[in-house]
Amino acid sequence: MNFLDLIWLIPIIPLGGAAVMLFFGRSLSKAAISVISPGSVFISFLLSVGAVFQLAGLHERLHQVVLFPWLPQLRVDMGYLLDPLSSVMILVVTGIGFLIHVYATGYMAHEHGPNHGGYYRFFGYLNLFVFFMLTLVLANNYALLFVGWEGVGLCSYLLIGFYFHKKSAGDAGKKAFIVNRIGDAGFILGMFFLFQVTGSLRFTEVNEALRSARFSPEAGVFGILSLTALLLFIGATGKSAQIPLYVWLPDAMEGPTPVSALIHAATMVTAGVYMCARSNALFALTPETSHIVAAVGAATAIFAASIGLVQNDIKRVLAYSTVSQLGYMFLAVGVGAYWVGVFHLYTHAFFKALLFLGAGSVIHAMSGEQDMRKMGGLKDKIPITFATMFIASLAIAGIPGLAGFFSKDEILWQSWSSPLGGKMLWAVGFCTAAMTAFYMWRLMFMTFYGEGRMDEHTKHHIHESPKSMTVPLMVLAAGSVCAGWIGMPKVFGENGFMQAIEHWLAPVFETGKEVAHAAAGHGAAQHDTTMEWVLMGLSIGAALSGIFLARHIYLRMKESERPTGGAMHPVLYNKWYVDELYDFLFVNGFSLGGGSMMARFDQKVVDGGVNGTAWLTRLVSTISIWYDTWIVDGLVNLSAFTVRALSYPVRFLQTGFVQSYALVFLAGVFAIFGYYWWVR
Amino acid sequence: MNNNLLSVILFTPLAGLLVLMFIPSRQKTLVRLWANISAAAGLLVSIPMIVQFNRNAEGYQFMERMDWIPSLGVQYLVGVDGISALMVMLTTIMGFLAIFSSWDSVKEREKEYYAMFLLQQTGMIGVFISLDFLLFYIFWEMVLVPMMLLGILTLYFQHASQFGRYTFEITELMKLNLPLGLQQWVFSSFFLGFAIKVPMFPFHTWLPDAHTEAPTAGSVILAAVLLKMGTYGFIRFSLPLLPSASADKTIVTVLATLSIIGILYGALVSLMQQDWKKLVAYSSVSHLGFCTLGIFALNQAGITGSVIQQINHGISTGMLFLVVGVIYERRHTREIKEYGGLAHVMPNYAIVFAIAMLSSAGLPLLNGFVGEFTILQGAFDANKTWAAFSVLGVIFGAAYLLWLYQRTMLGEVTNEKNKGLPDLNWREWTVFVPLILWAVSIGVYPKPYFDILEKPVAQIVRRVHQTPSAVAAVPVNAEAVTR
Amino acid sequence: MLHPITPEHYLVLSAALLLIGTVGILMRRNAVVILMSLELILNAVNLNLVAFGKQHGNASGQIFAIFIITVAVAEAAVGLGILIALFRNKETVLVDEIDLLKW
Amino acid sequence: MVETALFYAFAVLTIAGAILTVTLRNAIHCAISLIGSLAGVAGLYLLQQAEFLFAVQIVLYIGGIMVLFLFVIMLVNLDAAAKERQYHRHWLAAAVCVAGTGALFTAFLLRGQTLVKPAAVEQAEPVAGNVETIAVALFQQFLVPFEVASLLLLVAIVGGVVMAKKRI
Amino acid sequence: MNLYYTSTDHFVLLPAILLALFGCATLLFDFLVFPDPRQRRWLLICLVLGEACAGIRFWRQQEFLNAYGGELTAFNGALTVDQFGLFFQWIFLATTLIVGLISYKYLEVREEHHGEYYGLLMLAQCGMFFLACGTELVTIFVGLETMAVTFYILVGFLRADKRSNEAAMKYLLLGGLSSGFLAYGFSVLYGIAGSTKLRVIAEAVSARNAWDPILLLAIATTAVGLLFKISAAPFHMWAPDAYEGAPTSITAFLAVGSKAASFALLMRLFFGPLGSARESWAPLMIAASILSMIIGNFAAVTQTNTKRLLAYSGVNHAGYILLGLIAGNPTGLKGMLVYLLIYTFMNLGAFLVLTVLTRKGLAGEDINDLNGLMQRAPGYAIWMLIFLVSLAGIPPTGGFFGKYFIFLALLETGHTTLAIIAALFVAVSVYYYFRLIKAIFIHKEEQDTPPLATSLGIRLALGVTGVLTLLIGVYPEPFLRLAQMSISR
Repeated sequence: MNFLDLIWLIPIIPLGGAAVMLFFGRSLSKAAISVISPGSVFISFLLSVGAVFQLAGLHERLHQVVLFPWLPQLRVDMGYLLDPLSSVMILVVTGIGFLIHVYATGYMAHEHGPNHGGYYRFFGYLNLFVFFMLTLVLANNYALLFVGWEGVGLCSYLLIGFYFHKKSAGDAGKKAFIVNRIGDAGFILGMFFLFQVTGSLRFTEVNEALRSARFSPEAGVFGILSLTALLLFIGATGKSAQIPLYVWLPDAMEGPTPVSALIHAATMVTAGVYMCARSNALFALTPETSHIVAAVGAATAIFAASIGLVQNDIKRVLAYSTVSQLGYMFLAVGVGAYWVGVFHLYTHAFFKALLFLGAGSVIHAMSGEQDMRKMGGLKDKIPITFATMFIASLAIAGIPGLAGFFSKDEILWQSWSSPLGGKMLWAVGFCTAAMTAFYMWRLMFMTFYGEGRMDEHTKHHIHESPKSMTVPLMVLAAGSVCAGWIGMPKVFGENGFMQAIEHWLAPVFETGKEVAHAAAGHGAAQHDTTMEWVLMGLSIGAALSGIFLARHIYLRMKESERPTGGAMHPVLYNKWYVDELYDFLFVNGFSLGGGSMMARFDQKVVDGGVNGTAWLTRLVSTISIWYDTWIVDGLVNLSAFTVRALSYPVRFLQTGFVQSYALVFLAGVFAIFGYYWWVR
Repeated sequence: MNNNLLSVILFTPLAGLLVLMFIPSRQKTLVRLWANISAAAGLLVSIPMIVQFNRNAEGYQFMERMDWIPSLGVQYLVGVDGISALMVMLTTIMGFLAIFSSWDSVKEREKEYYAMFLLQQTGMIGVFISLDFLLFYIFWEMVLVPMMLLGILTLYFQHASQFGRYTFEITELMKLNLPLGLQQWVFSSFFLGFAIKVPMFPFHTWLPDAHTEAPTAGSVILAAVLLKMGTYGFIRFSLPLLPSASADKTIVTVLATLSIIGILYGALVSLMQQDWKKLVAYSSVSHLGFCTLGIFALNQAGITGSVIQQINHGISTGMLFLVVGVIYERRHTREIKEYGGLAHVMPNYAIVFAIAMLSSAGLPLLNGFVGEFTILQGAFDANKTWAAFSVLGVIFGAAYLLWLYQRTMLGEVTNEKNKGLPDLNWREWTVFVPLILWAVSIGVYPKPYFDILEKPVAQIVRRVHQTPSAVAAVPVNAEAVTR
Repeated sequence: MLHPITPEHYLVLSAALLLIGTVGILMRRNAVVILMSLELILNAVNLNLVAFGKQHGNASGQIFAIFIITVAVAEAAVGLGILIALFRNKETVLVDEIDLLKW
Repeated sequence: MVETALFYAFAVLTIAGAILTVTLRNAIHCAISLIGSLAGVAGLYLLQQAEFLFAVQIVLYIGGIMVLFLFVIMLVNLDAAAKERQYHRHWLAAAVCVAGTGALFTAFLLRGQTLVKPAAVEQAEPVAGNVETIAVALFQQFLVPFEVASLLLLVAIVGGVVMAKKRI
Repeated sequence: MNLYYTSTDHFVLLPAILLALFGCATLLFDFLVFPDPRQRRWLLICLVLGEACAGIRFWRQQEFLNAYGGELTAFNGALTVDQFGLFFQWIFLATTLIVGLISYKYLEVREEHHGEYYGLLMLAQCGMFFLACGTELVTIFVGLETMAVTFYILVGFLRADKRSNEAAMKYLLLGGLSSGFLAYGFSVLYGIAGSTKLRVIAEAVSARNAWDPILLLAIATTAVGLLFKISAAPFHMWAPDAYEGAPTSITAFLAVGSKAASFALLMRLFFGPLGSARESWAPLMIAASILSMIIGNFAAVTQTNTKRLLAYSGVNHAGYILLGLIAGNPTGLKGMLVYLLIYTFMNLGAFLVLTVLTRKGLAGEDINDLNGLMQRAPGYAIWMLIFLVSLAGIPPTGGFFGKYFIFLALLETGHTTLAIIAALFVAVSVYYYFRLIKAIFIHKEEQDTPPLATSLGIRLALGVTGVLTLLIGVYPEPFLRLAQMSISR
């Protein structure tokens, strides 16, 4: 069986699953759904594994399958491409996707209402998501990538708004979609630029073109390539929740927890990273943009981490953590260490999915309660959840030996040592690492340790989750431990296994490397072994101190003794007031400036509840309405008025008195003679 | 059969109408049935055209020629190229679906309703296939701007003075070599007619009102086909007949700017609508802004995208109007705030609406994306600023539709009256399913559309970009002329 | 003062008569007087015709004048008939009190 | 000489009669003034050797039409009207307009010298045997209008009857 | 000079004789043979018979002209039958017939049904005959007055109705004034030529400078008289009042027959004898045309009385038709003929629907009376739609071709600005026609109203006018050929 030629089946099978779910799901039993939906993903997983193995056997690790031409104007096909980068992605998507599907069969089992509260719908969307995500990572060109890109956005919208009877869910979904759309606008323009510059949107051809001598690196100048890269990056910021378009992701936690795990932690939000890694040649050619990417990544990382420090909603903590970790990935991409970014993406998928699923299990046990202040002491009641989450928290905090350590440490090291990196970037990353450890363990301590702060009724109901939920947890825990072993630092020793991921991905970033070399004009980054050890030590120290600080504050101290964080606390708790800032800028500032009439419209707009990002929309639409009411309608009315006004003289003449008519008649005669007399 | 295929297509609805006249209006079922049969027949006879269409040939095909008003040099001259063939198909398909969807919704004066509908069907097909300018104008029935007539007559005279023969035949008129100033004036006279028809901003104000007055099927056909007459006019007449004026920098800038304003404006005003149908109507303004922008990108991508987008707009906006119609029939109100949480009550309806909405919002793998994206590409090639602004329209497009969806479909069922509404019935399904399939098929495999459009569009683009002195007659495919 | 009478004399006289008739039509409120003014106008035409006829030396002018008189008779008869009908309904012959139809 | 004097006499009669017609208050006085004016015109016909026309003017106009007018004046009670304002409100505008038109009119007439060739005045022979000439022309050259005129009069009769009779 | 009544004279005059005879016969039959009011339908039949006989004679003339070409001159040049004249005779014939058909029911409803009416209709047509075929001033003038006087009577035919009286009075006073001016113009023309024959006048005029003062005097007064008759601004003031006050059927006759006849005369004079002085009268016509379009359109916009609205629209149409005269080339002439032909049918049709709306105790003249016509009488509503669309000049109705030729002629002769103005005014006119359409199709009827006053004759007339309005739009070829033939001498 030639799996390589069947890679197009990998996305199609979940699509089939989705179609079955959405169109016939209502008549299927829960059991059938629980088999078909995860089963389709599992088949994809098997196909992926097979394909990846066969890929490994190829001399040139790249295989394309072109189904049919799609958009002839852009010379774009329905074509799939499997190379090391996409192979990592499909394994993550199908593998973790499958686990989350299994988990969801347990988690969603309690949905009530007609048709099991949309059980089938949920799995339909989930399968659809997998389809789009696989399309995204398997596409052989930007346009098809964009299909997946938009598609996952749609599924994200649908799944965030899954509990659509809740207004907040609907709002969050909409916000996510619209913010993503803003990024997409950048992406579309970026694609057009790319097409204009390279004459193609196929990855292979784009790389080919960029590698050719036609393009020189744009170091120190901000040229068309930089603009292209920047536009693509804007797309990525939307999808991957980077500053300034990150606002949707925390709100997206309105969706069911498996969704948060799959979409908003493991897969979709990393699409931006994937895309930037995919475009490594382009970014390598444009150091200016790379700086921006690194800066945005670092800023997002620390910014989100700082917010995460004080959140009380368990999922929100994880959400900000995700934003922060994504910032890490962009930091890696920005400093030119593309494989490290992908590596972190891959390890992060395990432990963050695990954390979310664990959190889901906790929420499940707590009968839906998400506020950590009402938890505590769950350690013994739900041991498996606790154990697995414990592992994941260690992993994300960067405790050596676990997956997170290797990838995060590599990022820190690269940001220190890469020609594109810098000490500042490292410092930011370092602080973030400490904060990460702190907030994660704050979460652990508040949730699992100490006394239970929940009410009696809830307490009574606390129970460990079913097998279908715990087994995926355990598998992911194993992953969180082991996943990083294929990407150990070189200082640990170099061999084929320990740096497997780097070698595996190397061909993909070959082009980027080449052009980067041409750009930098000198060799690779200096490899200071001592320094690496020192930095590693520092980061371990930071992680540990973060953990112990958390333990000190949240386990040892009584609630009243805890430091409040002073003036910073409200700032952080309110997320740096960004939402308020948007509100202030877009809503209040606007209405204050707008006068009373504007304010009336504004009222409508505010009621409408389009969130902050719709500022421009509101402004312009208000103007539009105003324009429509006063100018366009006005013109129409004016013309009607003119017509009427012009008819008044006629009315004035047509008085009904016959002699007036005769007078007009005579005036006409007079005019004729006058014309003959004077004009001629 | 082949020799007068187009006439058959043109007159099938008319024949249906004639028979319909003799059915007493009391026989309501018979009237409906016959109208459906006629529309279906109209659809069937148009299929051979698209099947036999030779997409590799240049020029017009299935041409028929007959003297009509010899003393004016007016002929009955019809023919199709790729663009018009697609438009004819759009007309017959949407016409049939619209008639079909009226089965339940039109309950009074059916006979008159169906009669008018069939008549209109003939008129619209006529617009798309006529190659004689006066014939075109006459089929243009509802155009209230005789300015156009002056433009046409100017061409007529110019032709006579240059070639010594009076004719309205387009291929003949294309041989004209007019000075720019004259072209500009004729262009403006056409512009008025076409722009009002499209409608382009700021001539759009009639559209929402028309839609709110019209019954569902009327809205569908208005959105799906009637509005296309304007854009079609630009492509078929303004561009090839007046190449220098069409390529004139000022004119192009003005039109593109109006289009972009239309895109953004339509979208933003949609955002604020309280009336479901009006919202969809304003969204049409936005979509058609894309279509005209594509045309005045004046390149292959732009014009191709524009034609495809015209079809897409027909499908997706048609669907949206049908969606409104479904609920209007049940509740008799279009106020958005009357609804909410319909997804609970009518889950299938919610899915259909979602697909319609996404197709309209330009989600990839659905039809809207292909057109919008190609237009954007064309606009980008022509002028990057245009592309940048029109991309904003994509964002807003998502915004108003999602918000509409949220306000009507999601949330709790707040209005008692909405509880217990029946979901889609089989007849409604029958209308929606082909449309959805069509939408998906264009989204996934649009190549046939690009193929069929390639030659005619290339011809137009070539003509527009040629220097005036090199403007030559576009040859009529000798084989395609059957008479 | 006693130079020979030329056709111009007649023409000017006719013009004067025409104008006086017009003045009557325009200014008098009494419909009967207006109808009389119409007679004046037609007489002006007749003066013209006869003068021209004399100048050209043929009878057409005079014949035309006879027909004009006929027309005047017919108009007067019908006009007075209408006047009577109107008077029966409205009890007035003042034309500026007749303004049901306007605008 | 006599002719000139007679012309002026008739002209004055005509104009004076006309002016009185449009100015006098009492409709009967107006009618009588009109008769005077028409008689003046008749005299002018006579001056130009249009004897037949003279007779027609006297018999038809003064004898026929004026009687009709007088009948109507008697029929419709004009006493009330005589007490009313006699001129329309816009009389000033009308006067200006008429005066303007009249001035231009006359100016055109006097400018149109080309019409009257001086020689023509002397050459103009008196139309010999006026009544015969008229008769021949009327029944030969102008036969059609003559017949049509009968239709016109028929219409007028019918019209007068239809309009004036209370019940048909 | 021919002293005898020749066979040519007879051949030419016979239709008019027949019309006059049947007219007189109708007058006589009214009180001699059919005194009973219920027998009045025989009078209508009498009219139809008269028209049929006249029609046969016209057809003979037509055949003769088609066969031998040229023209038939009779009575020493007083009458000329040519294709141009015959074209109008057919229009008059159709108009009179249709007006007769639609009058019957209307007069019943208005309770003023008298036998004189039909006789007068035919006598009016007789007057029109001389207007279109007369080639001698006296004949023309007497014919014109016959028509005019008949119309004065017919306008006032609703004797018990104050508004009808008033309309007749106004029409008569103003008509008399305009006749006076026209007669004055004719007298000057006679003075110029020394003859009343148009052919002689043509020679005399062409011998003169176009700006000869005395010629200007003639042109100005003649033009004023004729512009009044075709109700062109600023001599249109009578039209709205007379149209409103007159019985609706007579309004139709006035709007179509009288206007067509006056245009026939206008074209005869201004393309004929006065053609050589084109440069001096063209500005007048341009001014009148533009003024007519302005006043006609803008005044129509605010009207609430349908008849008044159509009166102003008639002013507007007069302005359009005048444009053909201004263009002055064969296309323009042809355009005028085509326009008048189409105008006849579409306008008659529109008025016909209005007569149907007139019921006992309901004048049916307000725009609101059209409300809900679509529900009540879809047939009438759809035909009315066609007439209105045609009046607005939208294809595929006949009205389009009327405008088409006018525009064509203007562009041919380089009057581009005029063409643009005219085209813009079409847009305005659409506004008020669509007000009526809106009333018919969108507005709802307020309360129960009596059924429409229809009859077989009305339906027949509706069919004829409607089908012709459509036919001329869809297949204009034969009509265009007819018009083309009419202008080729």
